[in-house]
Amino acid sequence: MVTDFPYPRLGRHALDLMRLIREFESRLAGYAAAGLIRGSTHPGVGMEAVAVGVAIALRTDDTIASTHRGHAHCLAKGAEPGRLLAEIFGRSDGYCGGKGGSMHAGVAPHGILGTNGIVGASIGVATGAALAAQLRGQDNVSVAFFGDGAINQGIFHESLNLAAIWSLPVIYVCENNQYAQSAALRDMVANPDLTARANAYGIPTHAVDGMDVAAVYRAAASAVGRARTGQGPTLLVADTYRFLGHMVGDTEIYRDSAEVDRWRARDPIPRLTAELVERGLMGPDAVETVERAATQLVDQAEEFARRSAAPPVATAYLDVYQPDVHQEAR
Amino acid sequence: MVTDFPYPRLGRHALDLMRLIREFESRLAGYAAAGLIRGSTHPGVGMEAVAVGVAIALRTDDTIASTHRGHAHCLAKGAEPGRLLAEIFGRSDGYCGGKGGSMHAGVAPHGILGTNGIVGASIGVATGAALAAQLRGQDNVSVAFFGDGAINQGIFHESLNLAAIWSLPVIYVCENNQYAQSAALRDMVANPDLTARANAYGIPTHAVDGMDVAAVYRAAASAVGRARTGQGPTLLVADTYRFLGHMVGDTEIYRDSAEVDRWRARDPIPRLTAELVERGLMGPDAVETVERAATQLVDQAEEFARRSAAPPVATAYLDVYQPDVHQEAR
Amino acid sequence: MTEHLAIWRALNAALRDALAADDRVFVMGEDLTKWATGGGIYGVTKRLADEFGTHRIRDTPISEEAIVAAGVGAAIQGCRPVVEIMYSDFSLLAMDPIVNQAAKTRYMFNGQFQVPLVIRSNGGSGIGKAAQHSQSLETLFAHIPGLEVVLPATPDDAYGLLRTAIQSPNPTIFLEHKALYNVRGPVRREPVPFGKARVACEGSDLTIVATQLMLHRALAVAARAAETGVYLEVIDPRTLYPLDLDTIARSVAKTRRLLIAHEAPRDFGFGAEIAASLTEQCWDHLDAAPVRVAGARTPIPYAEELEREVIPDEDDLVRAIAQLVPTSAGIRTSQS
Amino acid sequence: MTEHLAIWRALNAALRDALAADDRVFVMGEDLTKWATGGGIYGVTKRLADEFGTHRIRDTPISEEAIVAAGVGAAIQGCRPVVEIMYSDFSLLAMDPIVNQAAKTRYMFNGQFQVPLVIRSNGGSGIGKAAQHSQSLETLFAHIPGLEVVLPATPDDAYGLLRTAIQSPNPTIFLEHKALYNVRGPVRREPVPFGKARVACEGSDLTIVATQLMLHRALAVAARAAETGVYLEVIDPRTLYPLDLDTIARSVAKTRRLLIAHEAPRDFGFGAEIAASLTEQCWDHLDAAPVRVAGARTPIPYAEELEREVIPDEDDLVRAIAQLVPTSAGIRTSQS
Ligand SMILES: Cc1ncc(C[n+]2csc(CCOP(=O)(O)OP(=O)(O)O)c2C)c(N)n1
Ligand SMILES: Cc1ncc(C[n+]2csc(CCOP(=O)(O)OP(=O)(O)O)c2C)c(N)n1
Ligand SMILES: [Mg+2]
Ligand SMILES: [Mg+2]
Repeated sequence: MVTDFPYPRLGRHALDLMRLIREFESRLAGYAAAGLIRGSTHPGVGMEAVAVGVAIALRTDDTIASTHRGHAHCLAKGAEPGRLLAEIFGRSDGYCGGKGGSMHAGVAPHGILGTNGIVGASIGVATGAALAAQLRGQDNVSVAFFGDGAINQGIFHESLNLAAIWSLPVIYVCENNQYAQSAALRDMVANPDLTARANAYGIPTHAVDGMDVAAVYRAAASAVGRARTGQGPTLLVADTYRFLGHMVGDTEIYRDSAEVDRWRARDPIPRLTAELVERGLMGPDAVETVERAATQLVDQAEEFARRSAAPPVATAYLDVYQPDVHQEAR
Repeated sequence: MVTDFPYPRLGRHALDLMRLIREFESRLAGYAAAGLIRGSTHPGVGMEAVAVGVAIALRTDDTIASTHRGHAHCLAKGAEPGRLLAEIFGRSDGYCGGKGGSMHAGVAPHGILGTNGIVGASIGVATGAALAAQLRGQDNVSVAFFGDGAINQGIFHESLNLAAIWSLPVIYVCENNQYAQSAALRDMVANPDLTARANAYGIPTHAVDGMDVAAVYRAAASAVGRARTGQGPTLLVADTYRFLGHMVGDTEIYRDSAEVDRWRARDPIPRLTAELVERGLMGPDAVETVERAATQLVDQAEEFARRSAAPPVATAYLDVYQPDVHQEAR
Repeated sequence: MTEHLAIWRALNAALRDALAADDRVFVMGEDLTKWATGGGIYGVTKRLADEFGTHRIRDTPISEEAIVAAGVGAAIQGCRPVVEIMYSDFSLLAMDPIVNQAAKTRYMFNGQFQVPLVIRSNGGSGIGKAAQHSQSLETLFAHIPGLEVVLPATPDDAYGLLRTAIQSPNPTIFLEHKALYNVRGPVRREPVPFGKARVACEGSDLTIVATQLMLHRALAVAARAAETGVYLEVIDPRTLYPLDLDTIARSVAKTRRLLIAHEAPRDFGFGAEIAASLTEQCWDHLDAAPVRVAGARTPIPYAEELEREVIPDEDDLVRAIAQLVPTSAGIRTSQS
Repeated sequence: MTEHLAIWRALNAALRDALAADDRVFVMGEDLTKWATGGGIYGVTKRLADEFGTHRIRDTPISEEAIVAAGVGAAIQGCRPVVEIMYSDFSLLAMDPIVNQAAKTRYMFNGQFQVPLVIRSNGGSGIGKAAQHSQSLETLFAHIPGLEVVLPATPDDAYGLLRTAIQSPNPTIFLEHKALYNVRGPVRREPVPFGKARVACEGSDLTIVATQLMLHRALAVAARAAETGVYLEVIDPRTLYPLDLDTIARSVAKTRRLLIAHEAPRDFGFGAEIAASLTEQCWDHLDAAPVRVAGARTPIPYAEELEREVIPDEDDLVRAIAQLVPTSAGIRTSQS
């Protein structure tokens, strides 16, 4: 177990990333209202510490497989806000040329194997990416992000077992935000201790405070260390919360605002800020600098995304197959 | 937990059933060689105590969902050997008119919801049968039989979680015969204690000696009692062994004969016999009576099955839908 | 007086009436009782839990395979489960219980068991849900012996076909269309039989067979065509299996031309079955080869411009009609 | 001298050659190394573990969904996985990774990732494996944009198409036929391109398009027909996607008649696509409607008499041919 968070080296970086994500995600409802976003959009406001705590423990060539609620993972792993937002807007400068959107955004050079519209699917894909690393003798590791809802999918079970018997370099990161859409975790499992599931497979596991980026980082770095040195998979269960609805438009009738407030009081951003200030790594005035930087980055991203052209319709027929000749074969 | 096996009431019955199953299953290779059986046939020789120990804890209106290795479950639950064998021979007097065969034999009046060709599928079907009992306010219980191979299927995971949160009256009986086809359990799981999987879902569980029909019965009766009184599901893991190959034709290159011999020394039939003799519930001479009765029953079954006619070809088109009018609609 | 309802509400009414009529009926699926709509992703189960309790309107974990498998087991044991799969794309996670269990149980066991299971879900594109929430998978199910496949396009059919599906002793795949939930129309509250196509618009110049979104587009085009003296007969098969080929054949005998429109990819799609069957049955009546207008061989892309491109629109229909009926050149395209 | 091999052995050779040629290739599936055949349920991986190690020939738990999903992830990350699914019926457990992930990954991410995954399995009936081990599911896959679908029928094609599948950058569903593994024939050890049909027998009176078991039956009938002066042209498309319609169209232009034979249920089966496409392309050349001879709309029953009944045999082909080619009345049936 990595014993402490390297505040001097990573603290400010983590804060900047969390603030960027917060700003980015907070604007999505407005963009949707303005007609800039179609379909479903799932913001991760409140959950920034999990994405960031894990991502900063990774190298660029380590991979992540993400979920429907994946913007934070992408940004933390190095995606440019502008190109990500352009994808969410369905524009030609989006990472996927507008074909994927929020639920299918991938960034190959940053090892972002994609957000995913199928709850649980990230778990299987990440397991396979870890298998590739093992087979090819590479020391990069693979991360699967998924929610507390996804743990009840068969793929969770099958994949963790596979990773266990093959000692695959994969870290399973369960973002337990207490709800799967409208379903409270307490109603959907009889044993709310999700780490018990890892024991079933003989996989090491840690429960971690998902509102504390330092705690997440420590657990992740330790799991990454194990994976990188051939010691196999780990399941991390990060307790967290989404401050907003499940998706843009959710009226949240399944939970009361007192509960939301209790969790908001544990907001990971002020917590890290206070820690950095206390440690003298940041002046109190820098708080505003951090916020301004985030605002500016997302302003720029928005401008970039808004200006980006609609994708040419001919691209709709490309990249179904490679080469695109099969289209002609028919 | 039921404290003891009711030897006087059930001992001889259990022995008769186990002997019947042993005789029935032992003949299948011969029938296959004689061209009487097509496709795959999976005998359960050695595993009789699990089928019988569970079945005698059940009522007729309790249901079982079984596997590819399911003849023993069917016979223990009350199927007539003749009609079951006729099904395995693909004859018109078979329980399914020859349409199902060994892997798809069901007997509605005895609550036998069918053997199944999909590893793991019994688990899901049995969970649904339990849900029906709960919804309809009936006190019958449902049993899923499945192997150590099936526990790595997603349906195991999803179903046990569902049964746990809904407190369904279902008993999950894992027949851990140490192998899934050629795959040794030790290679396919990192934690060989399969009961740990129940803890993940908050389901009570018992490991039981599957070569001891009394032990199986006690565990099953206790689980049935819980299920029948609304206390929810149980996972039983019965350690057992198949004395023969995975299916007729298996050359068993994946295990050595010393291992087989070690398990054969734990044969559940002599064990129960000795127990009954020791308790004065059976004379030593009755051993032969039991054997003869089994031989005779299977002789009769064979005669019945051999004499049964091939199914009329017109039946191939029936019972795809009810009424069969859809066939005409096209 | 006949009620006018949106499709989602007609479905809601059908569920309510079925739940009230038969206590073996129950509903299960994800987010049925506490979601923002008041009932399921598109509101179809709204308020049903208030009336029938969470015992019969059951919120499930995200476990599509187990939910459908539990539906199969419950159906075998005498219940009439209605399982909601949030998007039909997720039914791919439940193909074993659907195809290997539900569809085959009656047959394998020679009629000893029946599986009166309904799987309700939605397919179709058009609202930016992208590749994993927009597929039209009906052909997959129609190809499987043992399954019934229903594609309602109007409120009255939504109500009537759902009642029939719940009464059916066979497993039924009931695929709503996500872009049509708010289409309003009269609802008679009568069961609609399976295997009877509906002639949605009579005409003499061309037979168009179309389902769901394509039906509505075809009807719009037919209305404009009539202005120019071209009369299109538009037929909604309503159920892909059982499939009412006779009604289509009768129409083709009259019009001598056939066009099939669907949203699923054309390749190996259900339009091929209709074209092939009708060609066999109506060879001597056809003046031209049946034409299919259908989805491109692509996943559904996210961006609006791209999504529109890969799904047939009214102009695609007009062009195909022009190819089959030379006198139809005057039909206005949607832009004009 | 060209080798003569059984199909299973040709596949084994293709795997061996692919493993030797490219160290990104690996194989995984259930019972690949320790089963009685020496390699997989029908022996296809025999001895490969001795040569390439259990690192590259991997026995997996019974977890079809995770195995295929792991194949997808490994393919994205630069491996060339060949996943064996013991029977194609079990691929229904892996439809999410196949359809929602593998087939769509390249497209959704705009070409950033590719999924050079091969899923090998077997379909078909004929040996008493009953309803859950005998399905012919190729049409399901052919309907999904993004997938390639291969149906080898001869040892040479088995070898050559498998080499091509492993080299393909796209996800490929490679469906062997369980009743043909022991069919022997010459093997050139050359890749066979996708999308090129093979004219297995030239003729002038009727075009028969047939795959796998039906191909062999059609060839047997064609041989007998030739004795009576009726010449059947038999075409094996070999890949359903990409589908070589041109070769079929050229043949139909010559024969003016088309029969399609497959083992999968006729309803909504791939024969409908071939019939519909060819009718469109060859309307002016066809003297009769294309006819399909295919499986009944039933699950596959266990008993021999029943299983034979629901799958087309040579006599069914002879009868259909007689319908299309009146001069063919003299072809012997298999009994005569
Ligand atoms: C297979 C599948 N089932 C259902 C859905 C619909 N759905 C999308 S997100 C979601 C809730 C997921 O909950 P969780 O895994 O806890 O992630 P969270 O949204 O809380 O981040 C559901 C039910 C889906 N996308 N895929
Ligand atoms: C979904 C599925 N995958 C694979 C198979 C092939 N298969 C049949 S039995 C078997 C082994 C099952 O092992 P286990 O569950 O332990 O039962 P046992 O045979 O030991 O009784 C396998 C792999 C199958 N029938 N279904
Ligand atoms: Mg959650
Ligand atoms: Mg076993």
